[in-house]
Amino acid sequence: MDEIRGLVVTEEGLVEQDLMRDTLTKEMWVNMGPQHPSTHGVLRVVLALEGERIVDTEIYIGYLHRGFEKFAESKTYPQFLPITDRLDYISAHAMNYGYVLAVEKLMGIEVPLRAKYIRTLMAELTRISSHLLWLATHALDIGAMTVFLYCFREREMILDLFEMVCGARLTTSYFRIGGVANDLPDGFIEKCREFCNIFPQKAKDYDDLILKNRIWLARTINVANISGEEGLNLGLSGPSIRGSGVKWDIRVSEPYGVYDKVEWEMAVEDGCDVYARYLVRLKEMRESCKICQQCLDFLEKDDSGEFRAKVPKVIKPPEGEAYACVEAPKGELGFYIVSDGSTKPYRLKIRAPSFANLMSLPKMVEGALVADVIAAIGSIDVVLGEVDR
Amino acid sequence: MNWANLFFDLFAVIVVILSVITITRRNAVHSAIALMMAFVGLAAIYVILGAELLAAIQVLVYAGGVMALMLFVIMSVKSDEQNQVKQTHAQTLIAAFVGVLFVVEIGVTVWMGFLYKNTGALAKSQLAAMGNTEALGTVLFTKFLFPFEVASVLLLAAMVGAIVLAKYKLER
Amino acid sequence: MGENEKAPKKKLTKEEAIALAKARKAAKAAEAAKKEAEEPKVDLDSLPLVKAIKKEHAEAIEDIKFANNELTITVKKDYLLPLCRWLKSDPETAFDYLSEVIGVHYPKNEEKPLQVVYHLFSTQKNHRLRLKVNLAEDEEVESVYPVWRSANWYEREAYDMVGIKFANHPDLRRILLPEDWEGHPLRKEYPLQGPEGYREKWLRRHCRNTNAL
Amino acid sequence: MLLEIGIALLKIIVVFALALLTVAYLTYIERKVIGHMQVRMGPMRVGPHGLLQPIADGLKLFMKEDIVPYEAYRFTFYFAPILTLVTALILFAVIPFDKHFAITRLNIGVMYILSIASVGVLGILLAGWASGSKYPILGGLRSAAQMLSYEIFLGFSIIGALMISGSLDLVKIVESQHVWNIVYQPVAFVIYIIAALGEINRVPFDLPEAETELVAGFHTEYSGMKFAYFFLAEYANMIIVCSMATILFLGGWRGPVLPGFVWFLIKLFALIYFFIWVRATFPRYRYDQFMKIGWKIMLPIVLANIVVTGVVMMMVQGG
Repeated sequence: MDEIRGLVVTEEGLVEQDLMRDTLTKEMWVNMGPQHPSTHGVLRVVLALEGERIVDTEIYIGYLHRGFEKFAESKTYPQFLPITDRLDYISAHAMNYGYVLAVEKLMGIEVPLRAKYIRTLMAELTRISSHLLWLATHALDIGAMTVFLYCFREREMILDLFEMVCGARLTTSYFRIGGVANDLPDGFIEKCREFCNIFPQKAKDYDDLILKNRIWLARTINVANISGEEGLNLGLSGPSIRGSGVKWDIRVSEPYGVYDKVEWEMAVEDGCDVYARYLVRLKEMRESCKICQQCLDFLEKDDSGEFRAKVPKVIKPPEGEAYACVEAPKGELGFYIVSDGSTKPYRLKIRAPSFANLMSLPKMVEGALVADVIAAIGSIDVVLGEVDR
Repeated sequence: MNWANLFFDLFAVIVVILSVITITRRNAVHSAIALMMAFVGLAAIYVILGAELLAAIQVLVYAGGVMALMLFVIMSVKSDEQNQVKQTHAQTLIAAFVGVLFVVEIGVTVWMGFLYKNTGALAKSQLAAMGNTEALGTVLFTKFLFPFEVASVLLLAAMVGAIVLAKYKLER
Repeated sequence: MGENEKAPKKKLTKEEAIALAKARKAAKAAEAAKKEAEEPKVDLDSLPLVKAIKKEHAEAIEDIKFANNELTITVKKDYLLPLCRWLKSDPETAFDYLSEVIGVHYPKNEEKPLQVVYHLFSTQKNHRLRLKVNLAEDEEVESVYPVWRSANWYEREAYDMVGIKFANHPDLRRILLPEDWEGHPLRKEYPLQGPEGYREKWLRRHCRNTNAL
Repeated sequence: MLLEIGIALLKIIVVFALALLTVAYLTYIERKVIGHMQVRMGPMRVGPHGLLQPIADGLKLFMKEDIVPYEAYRFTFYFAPILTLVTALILFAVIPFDKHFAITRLNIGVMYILSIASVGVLGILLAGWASGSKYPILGGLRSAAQMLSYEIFLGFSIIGALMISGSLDLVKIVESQHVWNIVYQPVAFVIYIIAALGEINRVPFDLPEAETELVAGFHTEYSGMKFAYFFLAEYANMIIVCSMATILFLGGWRGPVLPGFVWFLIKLFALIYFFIWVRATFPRYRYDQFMKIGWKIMLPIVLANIVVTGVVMMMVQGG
């Protein structure tokens, strides 16, 4: 049945015609962002809606473009380090880590073991704090307000630890080429251990609030689906792709730091939906906490090692190119550096995980509702500082 | 007595003015607002006449439900067209016919009222004893049960029809 | 490398300084040469990846390099797309992930100043590969979008920043910069703070409140 | 005659003044309660323990610039918040806080509340439309669908209680409750609370103003006093639905020892506390899920409840 025939009053009088002939519905275009409470910064998603169902999505980025890559070409290698903090500003250590690894690879510097442990510890603390912020905002997006403040309570503890180490809480710049800026201060290990002991209990609070909450399940299960294959094809990496059953974690596949020396488990879920990505990140936080404990064990036992390698005063890598990547909280963070033998990089390219992850958003929200877009953006955890660079 | 009469006249005038506004405004939403206020004024008249239940239902069904649906439709129409409701005169004949019919109907009712004084289903004394709502309920479920059920079936049919139409559009 | 730090702090005359710098440069060159000689030459053909590629797509290879534990293959422009298709589909290489596409500008190479770098990764085999394509200024390289969807934005960025044109890209627009931006900022000749007067021009065109200028 | 009018006026003034004050302080209570649930203090700056915060908020809203968007339909844009607030406030007219303390006593009090509340929806709908912006339109459409459908369940859920009490008069309903209606009508009470959450747009059903999806829903474009009207109306509605629950299911002012209105307030604020608690606990439902819950789960339950109540009543009264 294609049409409903019926009598219609027209200018020629009563005429029998298809009643549905003139009921054309047009989709409505809605700008979500760049100023929207839950696009996490200046992301702009343009949605074509039919009712509340999405028929088309287009993503516009670049509102936070600060030209870091061009900037790098006019800064010396150590000078560029603080700039990397501003990429993913909520996980600065991880950003530093990727950069120093690339420079060290280019120069062939071997980092002392103690420095590696400190770096790993910091990177994992950063991962916890980043995931905490993610959980907080993601839950807030879906409407669970209390989780937000609980997460911030624990994140505050981590930021206090960062402050102890280097004086800064957000843009830390604690790493140096060849090691870290200074050794851990007195009392840090005790305080950090205290956090690691408390954290699993606190994480249970979040579970109590949302893990089995029916509304949470209804909002996340089977929402924003993406299969592993599609995800890889679209450049998805990190926890987001592990939520689609792909066993790929750079900490395992190309271990750096001391990830091959500590015991932990890769978090993988098969759900392919928002809930699976949520579970992956929750597990990752717990695993990170485990890694931190082991790093602390080592650092406590042996406090004699160097915290920085012998590095020339002027960093002048030989001509060549190098690509180093780390598993940042959002996914594969890579730095590709081309050196022409001078003190400044000839070309530096940042492979930002959020930039690549964002590409799968249109695929995820195909045919979904407006509310699902929010859940999807939250579940891939974008940070616009990193997307736009 | 005079207070009630005064207010009756006042509300009657207001309702008439609002009704005129309703059909003369070009902006559909403004018409809708005027219509809604006319409904509320009508409810006030009912209250003055001592038919509180009718007044409440008037507001609930017309000013609340029907108006919300009307606004819903107006809002769903494309934004630049919703202001200008297209005026065609294709329905003049039908409209005139319906209008005449309506006038005749009301005239007959009023005339009957003058002719037979007590046209209500219940005598005034009965009403006073039971209270408005209860009296209406009693009459509806005893004397007028059959018409009541017929009306229900009619509404049910309309509802089924609406669902069929909506479903049809969804499937297409 | 330690001698740099211990260099005497007395003032040098200009000639002396030039001579010292020359001597240092020579020493460094010699050192580099020595290092190169010392470095164990990796037998490229022994690498399984190289073997596989040479077997299937020998004609595509322009150059192979192995440095910093990374394999780099320079590919002839026209062979890129078939090679990528094969790299993804072959079970032995299985490069299912495109990490990034980078545009690099080498104005010194006058013939082919533009270079596109592809970083591939295989989640199954756990290996990485870098492909390079050199381009002349007016040349276009085939987009790898049909192979990896993620190339969409990567290539847009390379176009935006360096001005590399990709043939058959579904949607080659600027991505980070506004659509009416002029020039490609990551080219070497593009000044760090933008061309002279460009900022004012652009703001005048886009800002209502010109007092901000 | 004059005395009567005077008393009526006095009652109106007292009730509305108290209602507005309660509404204002409700925002304070909500912020404090939620704050303490979320391991923080809530407002602390203005006055001792932030007690003057609502007044400061009111002043701020009063002095804020009154923005009318360029695309807005001016008349409707002004009309909508007033309609919303007025309909919310005139509901207080029939609420009996004590046996003899209500502005007026209607013999169809329940119908009055339902009907006026249904007009309140129009304010939100019009606000969404008049803003001339897309998010408010989406919010307005959502709220229209939501409030219309949830009004139905709200209405049905109280029918059981009305059948037992045998009256539409709020005073009579309370007087008939020698045992609280909640004992006879537990299912209806639960449905009523859920429907009320939907009706007044509170978490987990705050879809029309879901701030993370639709920015602020229907009142995105509103600022200053016009925003304050919506804000006040929302909290006034919260008090109304809680008072209705108190009257219909919890025995109104009935209770031992303490005077009636104290009992009424205790019950009222216990319910309000529950509403606030819900807000701190739950995430938000998605729109389609929410409608599904209403039409596919709550409606059948509530209809079954009416049938069961009727059958049981017939059996008890012996036909």
